[in-house]
Order: sequence, then C-alpha cells, then structure tokens
Amino acid sequence: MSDIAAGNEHHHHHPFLQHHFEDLGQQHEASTLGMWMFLSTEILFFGGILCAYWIYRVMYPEAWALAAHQQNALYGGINTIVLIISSLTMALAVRAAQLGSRTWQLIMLFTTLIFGSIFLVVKGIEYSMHWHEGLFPGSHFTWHEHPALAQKVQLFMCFYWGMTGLHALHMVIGAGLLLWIIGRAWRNDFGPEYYAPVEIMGLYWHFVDIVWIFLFPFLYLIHGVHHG
Amino acid sequence: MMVADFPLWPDQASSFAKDVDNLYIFLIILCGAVSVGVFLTIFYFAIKFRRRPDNEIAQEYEPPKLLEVMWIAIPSVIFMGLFVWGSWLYFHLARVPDDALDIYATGKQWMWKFQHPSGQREINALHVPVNRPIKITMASEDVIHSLFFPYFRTKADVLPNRYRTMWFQATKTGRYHIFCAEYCGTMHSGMIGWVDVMEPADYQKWLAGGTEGSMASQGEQLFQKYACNTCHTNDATGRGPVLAGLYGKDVTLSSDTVVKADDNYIRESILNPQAKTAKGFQPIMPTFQGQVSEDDLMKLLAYVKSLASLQPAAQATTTKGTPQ
Amino acid sequence: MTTATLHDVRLSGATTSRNYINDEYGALSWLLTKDHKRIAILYLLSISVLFVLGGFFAMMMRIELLTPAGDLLTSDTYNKFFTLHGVVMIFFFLIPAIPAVLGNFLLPIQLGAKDLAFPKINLLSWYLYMAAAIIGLVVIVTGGVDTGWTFYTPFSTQYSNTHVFGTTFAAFIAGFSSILTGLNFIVTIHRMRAPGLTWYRLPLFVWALYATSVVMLLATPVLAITLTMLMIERTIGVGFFDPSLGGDPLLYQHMFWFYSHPAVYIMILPAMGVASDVVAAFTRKKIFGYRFVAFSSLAIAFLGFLVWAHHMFVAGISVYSALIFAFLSFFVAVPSAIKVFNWTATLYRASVSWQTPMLYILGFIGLFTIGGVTGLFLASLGLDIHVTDTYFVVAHFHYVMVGGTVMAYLAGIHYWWPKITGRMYPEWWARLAALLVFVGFNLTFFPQFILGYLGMPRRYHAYAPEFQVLNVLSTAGASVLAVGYVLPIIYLVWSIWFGRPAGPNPWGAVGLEWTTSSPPPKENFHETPVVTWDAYDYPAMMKAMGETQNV
Amino acid sequence: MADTHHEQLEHAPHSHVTGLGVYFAVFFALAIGTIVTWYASTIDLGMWNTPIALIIATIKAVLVILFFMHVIHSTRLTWVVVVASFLWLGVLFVLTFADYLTRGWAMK
Repeated sequence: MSDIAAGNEHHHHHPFLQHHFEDLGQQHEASTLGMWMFLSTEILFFGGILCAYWIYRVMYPEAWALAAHQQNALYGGINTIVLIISSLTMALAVRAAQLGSRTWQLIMLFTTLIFGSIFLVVKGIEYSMHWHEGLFPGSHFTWHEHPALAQKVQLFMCFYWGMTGLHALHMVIGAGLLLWIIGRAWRNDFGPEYYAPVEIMGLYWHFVDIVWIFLFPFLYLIHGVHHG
Repeated sequence: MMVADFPLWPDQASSFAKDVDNLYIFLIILCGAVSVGVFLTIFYFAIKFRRRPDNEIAQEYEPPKLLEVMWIAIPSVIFMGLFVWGSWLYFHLARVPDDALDIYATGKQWMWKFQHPSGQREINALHVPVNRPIKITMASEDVIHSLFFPYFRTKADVLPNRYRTMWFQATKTGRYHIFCAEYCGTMHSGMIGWVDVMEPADYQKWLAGGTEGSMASQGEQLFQKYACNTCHTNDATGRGPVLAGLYGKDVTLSSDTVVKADDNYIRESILNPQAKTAKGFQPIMPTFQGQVSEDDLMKLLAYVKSLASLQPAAQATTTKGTPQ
Repeated sequence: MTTATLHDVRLSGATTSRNYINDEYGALSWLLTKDHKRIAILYLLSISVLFVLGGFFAMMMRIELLTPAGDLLTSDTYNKFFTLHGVVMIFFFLIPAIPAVLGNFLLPIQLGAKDLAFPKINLLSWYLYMAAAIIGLVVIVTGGVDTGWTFYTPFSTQYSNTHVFGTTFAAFIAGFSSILTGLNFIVTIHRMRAPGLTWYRLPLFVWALYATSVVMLLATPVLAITLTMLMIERTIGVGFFDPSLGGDPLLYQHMFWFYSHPAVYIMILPAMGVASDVVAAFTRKKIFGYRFVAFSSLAIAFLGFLVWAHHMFVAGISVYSALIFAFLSFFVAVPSAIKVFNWTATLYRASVSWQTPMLYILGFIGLFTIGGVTGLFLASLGLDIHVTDTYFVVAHFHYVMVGGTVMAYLAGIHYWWPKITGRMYPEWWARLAALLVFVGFNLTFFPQFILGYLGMPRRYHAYAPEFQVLNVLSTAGASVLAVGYVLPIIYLVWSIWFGRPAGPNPWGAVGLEWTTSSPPPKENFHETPVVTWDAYDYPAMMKAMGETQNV
Repeated sequence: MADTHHEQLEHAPHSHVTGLGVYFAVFFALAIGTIVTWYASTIDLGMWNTPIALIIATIKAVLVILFFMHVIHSTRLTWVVVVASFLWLGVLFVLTFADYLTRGWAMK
C-alpha cells in the first residue's frame, strides 16, 4: 500500500483545481456538464411559458396577430442583431481564453457587456413606450382599436411582458456575471489549461441569445392581421 | 354506536352505478389477490429463509429469467384489459343520450343553483324524475367547483369559462347527496345539497308548483330586455344571424372555418361576439361580458335552444324593412 | 484479486478516529461547510423540524374530523391546515427527504468520491431550502394560506385572501434547491465514480437517485415558470390563466401537473433505491434482476412525464386526450410492479435478517403494493370519475408517499445510522416503533379507501354523519402513527451519546460505504478505492471476511 | 491509485479551438436569418408564414448551439443532455396540445 498522502500530491496542483477533483480535465468536464444541465432546466423554464403562449396563439390567432402588430419590429430587429453580435464577441472571448490572450479576452468580454447593455437600453425604451400607451396589463390597460379583441390582446401583453421580462432578467444576471468574469480575466486567471468559467459564461450568454431568437418572431412578427 | 349509520357501500341509485361498481369489485378481487399473494410470498420467504447460523449468507441461486418476462407481460395484458373496460365506461358517461331532460346548474361560492326548463329554480336541491336521463349543463360564476353525485357515481368539474355537461339516469327514488368535490374556499364543505329522485307523476306535480314561466320564456324576456331582437330578427333581414333553427347546426365563420352552434358557441357569441362572427355578418355586436349573469345566460341559451326546431322564415316573404 | 482489494480497503477504513464530525468545531464550521456529509446532517435537522410541523397540521385535521360538525377549528383554519400540511410535507419533507439527507450523505461515498461535483452548490441548495422554509414559516405565522397545495386558479389568483404569493414563492425557491441537488447528483454520478466502478456495479440506490435527479432537473423548471406566472397574475390582477381575458384555468392544471405528477416519482424513486439496498443487505444476496430494477427506475422517470393529466379526468380535458393519458398511466405501473416482484424473488433462498431496516422495508413493499394497485383504480377512466377528489385518492397517495416514501426513509435512516453517527440505535425500541408505524398507518389510511368510495370528498371540514365511524377509526390510527414517529426521534437522539459503537460494517453489508470507518473521515476514504466487484457481491465479501478472521 | 483514473479522463481539458472563420460565418448566417425572418413576416405566404418563422428560428438556434456553444465538438453526453431537454419540451407541447386540439371533436 502506498503512502496515503502520496495520492494527493503526485501531480502538480493548478491553483484553481478543487481538492475533490483528480485533475483539471475532470473538473472542466464536470463544470461544463453541470452548466448544460442547468441550461436544460432553463429550456424547460422558458418552454413552459412558450407552451402556454402557443396554446393561446392557436386559440386566438387574430388577437395574437393584431397584438404582435402593435410591437415595434424595428426595435425588436435591432435588438436581435445586437444580441447576435454580443454572442459572436462572447464566443470570441472564449476563444481568446483558450488561446491564452488576456488582451483579446478583455476586449471581447467588454464588447459583449456593451452590446448586452445596448439591448437592455433598447428594451427599456420599448417598455416605457408600451407603458405610456397603456399596454401594461391590469387596471390601466387601454386598447381601443378593436374593442372585441381587447381582452385577448391584453392576454398577449401578459405574455409579452412576462416573456421579455424574464429574458431581460436573465440578461441582467448575465451582465453581472460578465463583470465578474471580466474581473477574473483582468487578473489573468484564464488560459489554455483553465478556462471553464469563461466557457460556462459563454454557454449561458448564448442560451439567452437563443431565447431571444425565438421571442423575436413570436412577439413581433406574427403575420395575418385582418383589419375588418 | 349505531350500526345502521355505518354504511360500507354507497347505494346504487343510477344506471351507471352498477357498471362502475362491477369494475370496482373486479379490481378489488384482482388487486386483492395479487397483493395478498405478494404479502404471503414475502412472509413465507422471510420466515423460511430467515438468517440462522447455517444460513449466514444467501445461497447463490438465480431464479429463471423467464420470471422477468412473465411479470412484465402478464400485468401489461391485464392493464390493457382494464384500460378498455375503464374507457368504455368513460365514453358511456361522456355520451349524453339525445332524449335527456335538460337541467341547468350554476356553481358559486358556496351554493349550487339549479334551473329547470319549465322555470323552477332551486338552491342546493335538485328534483329529478326516476328512470329518465338527465342532462346537466353547468358553469361556475367564480372558481372551479365540481358537481358530485356519489350515489350516481358521477361528477364533473364546473368551470368559470365554459359550459360543461354531465348526465345520469337515476334508477331509485329517494334522497341522495350532492357534494362539491373541487376545493373552492371557506365553505367548500358546506357547498352540499340533496337530489330528490321522484316518480314521474310526483315530479310533474312538483313542476306544477309556482314558477315565473319556463326558462325559455324567461330567456325570451331577457332577449327583449337586452334588445337582442333588434338585430336577431326572425327573418334574414336583420343585422345579426337568424336564431331560429340555429342551435345544433353548423355555422360558417367569417374565417371560413365551420363550427357547431353548441352551448359553448352560443355562450361565447353572447359574451365575446366578435371572436367567432358568422360569415356574411359584420362584427358589430357589443360584448355582454359582465352584464349577463350565468343564470341569465342559461336562460338565453334555453331560449335559443327552444328555437332549434323552428325553421327560419323564408327570405323573401317580408319586406326588407328597417330593423325594429 | 477481488477479495484482496476488498480486504485491504476494509482494513484501511477501520483505523482512524478522526472523522467528519470531529474534524472541525464550532457553528460556523457547520454553516459554511462544503462537506456533503455535514450538509446532509443540516438537511436532516431541518427536514425533521418541518416533518414535525407538517405532522402537527395533520394531527389537528384528524382531531377536527372526529366529529361530523366542524367544531374544533373554523373552516378557514381547517382549510389553511390541510394546505400547509400538503405544502410542508411535499415541498419541504418528501421531496428533499431521501435525496438531500441520505443521498447527500451516501452518494459520494457509494461512488468512492471525496465529495459531490459541486460542493458549494450543494451548500447553496441547503441555504435555498432554508430560505424557502423560512418564507414558509413567515407565511404560517402571519396567517397562512388556504388554496390547497395545488394552488388551482382562479381561486388562488383572484379569490383567496391569504398569503398565496409568499407560499408559491417559497415553493419556487424550494424548487431551485431541488434542481441544484439533482444537477449535482447527475454530474457526480457521471464524472466522479471511483476507478473500476462501472454503471452495472453501482448500488441500486445510486441508480434510483440518478433517475430521481433527471426528474428533478426536467420537471421542476416547469413548476417554477408556472408558479411565476401565477405570482404575476396574482400581483397585477390579470394574467395568463384569467378566464375574463380568455385564459384557461385548465392550462394552469396541465402545467402544474407536468411537474407535480413526476414529483411523485421524485418522492418514491429514492425510496425504491433504499429498498433495494436494504433488501440486499438484509438478505445477503444480490438483488434478483439487478438490471431490470436499475432500468425500471429510468423507465419510471420517463413514463412518469407522460401521465400527468390523469389528475384531470373530470376537470374538462378532451375525452380523447383522457384516453391517451389513461393508457400511459397503466403502463407506468409496469416498472413499479417489476421492482416489487424482483424484491420478492430476492428473498428466495436468501439469508433474511429481521432487523429494523428490513422490517420497515417489508412494510414498505406491502404498503407500496397497496398504494400501487389502488393507482390502477384511478387510472381506470370510468371508475376515476367516481373516486377522484374523494378520500379514496387521499388514501391512495398516502399509501404511496407515507407507506412508501416515509417507511423507506425510516428504513434508510436506521440502516445508515451507524454509518452516519458511528453508533447503533437500540434494536428493540426500533422494532417496536416499526410495528407501531405499520399498524398505525394502516388503521389511519385503510378506512379512507372505504370513505372515498362512499363519496366523502377531500378537503372537507365538516362531513355527513354516516362517515363518522370510519373517520374515528382513522383518527385513532393517526394517534398510534404519531407515537410510532415520535419514538425514533427520541431513541435516535439518545443513541448519539449512549448507543453502542458501530464499527465500520455492523450489518455485514457490501458497498463502498461499509468499507470506510463510521463515521467516515472528512474526505470519505483515506485513499481512492478501486472497485473490482459487482454490486451486492456478498459471496466475495463473506470470503474476504473469512480471510480476515483467519489472519 | 489515481493512475487508473487517468485512463478514463484526460489530464487537461480537451480544448478544440474553433477557427475565426467558423464564428464569423455563423454570425453572418444568424444576421441573414434575422433579416429573412423579418421579411417573410411582411409578405403573405398563406399558411406558411408561421412554419417558416419557426424553421428559421430553429436553424438559428441550432447554429448557435452547435458552433457558439461548441456542442459539435462536445462529448456524447452533452449531446444527450441537449437532445433530452428538447425531447422533454416536446412531451410538454405534444401532450398539452393533445388535449386542446381534440376538445372540439364531437362524441359520436
């Protein structure tokens, strides 16, 4: 039987290797797998509200088309492009970490943060417009264009605020995480051997992007308004 | 302790009760036999093969693998049988006989309101004739309730957003429980009543008691009160569709889809008329949501139903006049 | 080769006095611990408190139901008590009980790992659990909630005047805790197994926890979004399920049961895993049909997702979809039946020990069988119409969750108690408690099947007089059951100081947890074990023990 | 002891560094997809408007998952996790719709 202590010390210790893992490979595999598991819960989280959305969309196609028509597709479209750009820069940040370039990591992470913030600002402008138009569900909801469909338009707006709100909340959390990752990148924590946190950050950010890829056509671009 | 007050089995008071009980008894025998078999086997093994000094460790013995196949296959086949049996009952219950007597029910926190087509209204009580299928059309004014007749072995949830129907045929005169089976708030356990199953003659006598006129005629009065008759005229000259002969027929909507003019279509067309506008008509009817109570809605429905057997007036016979 | 390795590990485990309990001292060393074993202890303490709380609500309900009139509690209080009983027992006891206590403690040890993959996340899930529990307690103290644990709309969103938001928020947070536990378990099982520990060498408890974690991971987020939608609707006054906007209350039920039916399997699957481990240990035999039992857990986890609307057969779903759900519901019973038959077959030519954990598991198999077959009654569409929403359903799911999960939880606590604390519990008292639990349970819940068929609806504060005799029987049973539950709390606590020291393997059981000392050292093993034997390989172990004696 | 472990897992993360070209190609595909989605919603394609929007969104999501999220170079287990999540989502949709789409069917 070998010395008990030997088992813990017979290969070099990376500063970020946690004690209960054998090596960085195992640690990296575990953390990305963990993130994917988390994302699958996110898929079902957003999937639940999407399912409800589709049930009503099939039930009330006219109201849905009419309500989507009220959304500003230009803002939605700009935001889609903004998010795609931020996704690209996020992916490039992971690449920079893999290649061990601190400068490019910082540039790319920072750009991602900027574009994420632009998205939130645009979203905020939209929210403020909808608020003043009386398109927030509840007692202040106002809608005159097609009174018979008013209730269902309000139902749509519940989904609009609910879905984009949850998405924006994820963006805010993502921006917070980005700040933390930028801090660590600044300290030069990441390199070819250890970049799992950047990779995980990337997975999260891309997921949030994917959610928007679906929300954009679902909430802004429903064809089929019949103005009676 | 009064033994008489200690029933172990509910009365069978409907045509459906016997069928349900048969399946129940069959399941008790089947599942009882399987469970007791499992218990006895476990008990027998646990004693016979208990740990003793000469039995410190289990013998290396593998029972035949065929067992696994058997106890997957046999339950599966039995389950298929049970599925078919249970579904047959369910379909039987879902299919309302054509000659059923209509009764309308409204659930609200915390009472049951029933209306008979002839106009009688009751609260937490229901009078029905024996040996006659009864169809209950029901809605809730607030939360979800569930109308439960344990001695008829049937229940159905009552929803706030649409009509549902249930039916039964009582086979024994007597007085039976009505319960609310879906939790609905403070007095949920007080949302109970009695159904009186009567001989047809007695029922007729009961019906003859004082009333404000039939549901349909009360519905007709509401029809005028809400000025529905301004547009829904007897002939095709009105701005709204003719209602005579409409009920139960197919309606082509402005979107070219075809729907059946059933209870829920009528209900939606009153509360939310522009959701499903009939083809050829303008979506101009105002909504009556929040203005008509569930009880009144049912009267209007009864009125529209009473027109089902009429033929719409021929188109050209009247002059194209202004709506009244 | 096999015996030598086993032999060595047994010896190396037995020679230490430092363990996870005495490794560090002070409250902070517990509250900030990342050791899965200490976190399991934290869970054990907190769920025990909540179990007692949930039991209190149950007892008050049973006392109220002694008489047909609602005379002890007001109807509002009664409604709050059954709601809180459900919420506390389901979200704060049954769901975390076996995974978060026994699973947390044993999973890494059974895998030969030093810890779970994410120790900090493990601690975080306990804190989330505690946050949820505290929100729940605040709700209880400030007036409670009366919607029933199912939170059906529109009652919960528009009509109830109680703390619906707080309660659903607590359930939401508890769901997070459960997701993180499930995530941690799956990653650990995939990535942290000891060398040589292949999938088919895993104890069936690990298989069961794996299946449970899959359900936790994929079902809980749907509950989270459903409750979020409910909270939004309650806050702004209109919303997703609101009939006045054209919303459909049944959609809420679909989404709720998409989680809450699989949640039943979150509760019962780990119990089945405990049963497999205990049956093997107390028969000294390999579980018959190991692979069938292992895969039946996964089959239950998957099929469990396809049957949710059998809770809604009278709710107004389409007749045709009811057919689909009924058909699938029957087939979720098949893998459960496989397990019961395999446990039974394992007893054949075994070496059955009648010690307490085995007594609980024998009870478990019996009660779970009754719970399972009465599920067939409920899956039969035409019959379900009569018995759904009555005491028949109440009896059915208590047979599964109390007769099943709680019995197995107690079995597991007794079985692994020597490992967790290093002390033996008093066997005689434990057998008495097991007997009381079994008798009390049956007396409490069997009459409820009859009550249900008679037509007594659930959640009734006052009831028709002819139901009284059976209700009195049920309440009498509940008091026996209460004694049966209080006893273990007393003697287990007693045994921590006065129990006989257990030694590494008091049962003569196999499994990596029995190769390390009791209580285990901080990192579980002094060196990473290498596994060369199959699960439950008793002949090999007995041979090794024989050699030990010869040395 | 740990040597045996090394047979199962490599020492360092197996990092596959994706080329810049791939990232930019995916980015342009996503941008074009966005524009096509918008354009398709402005013209009347009869019953095809919704399916086309869904198909484009799905393609975009798949591109992000495969390339930006590196699934194309990931372990089989990652694939299983991704596919299983969507499969379960499918269960939710299919069985819920099974109720709603058959509610109107008449009893014969």
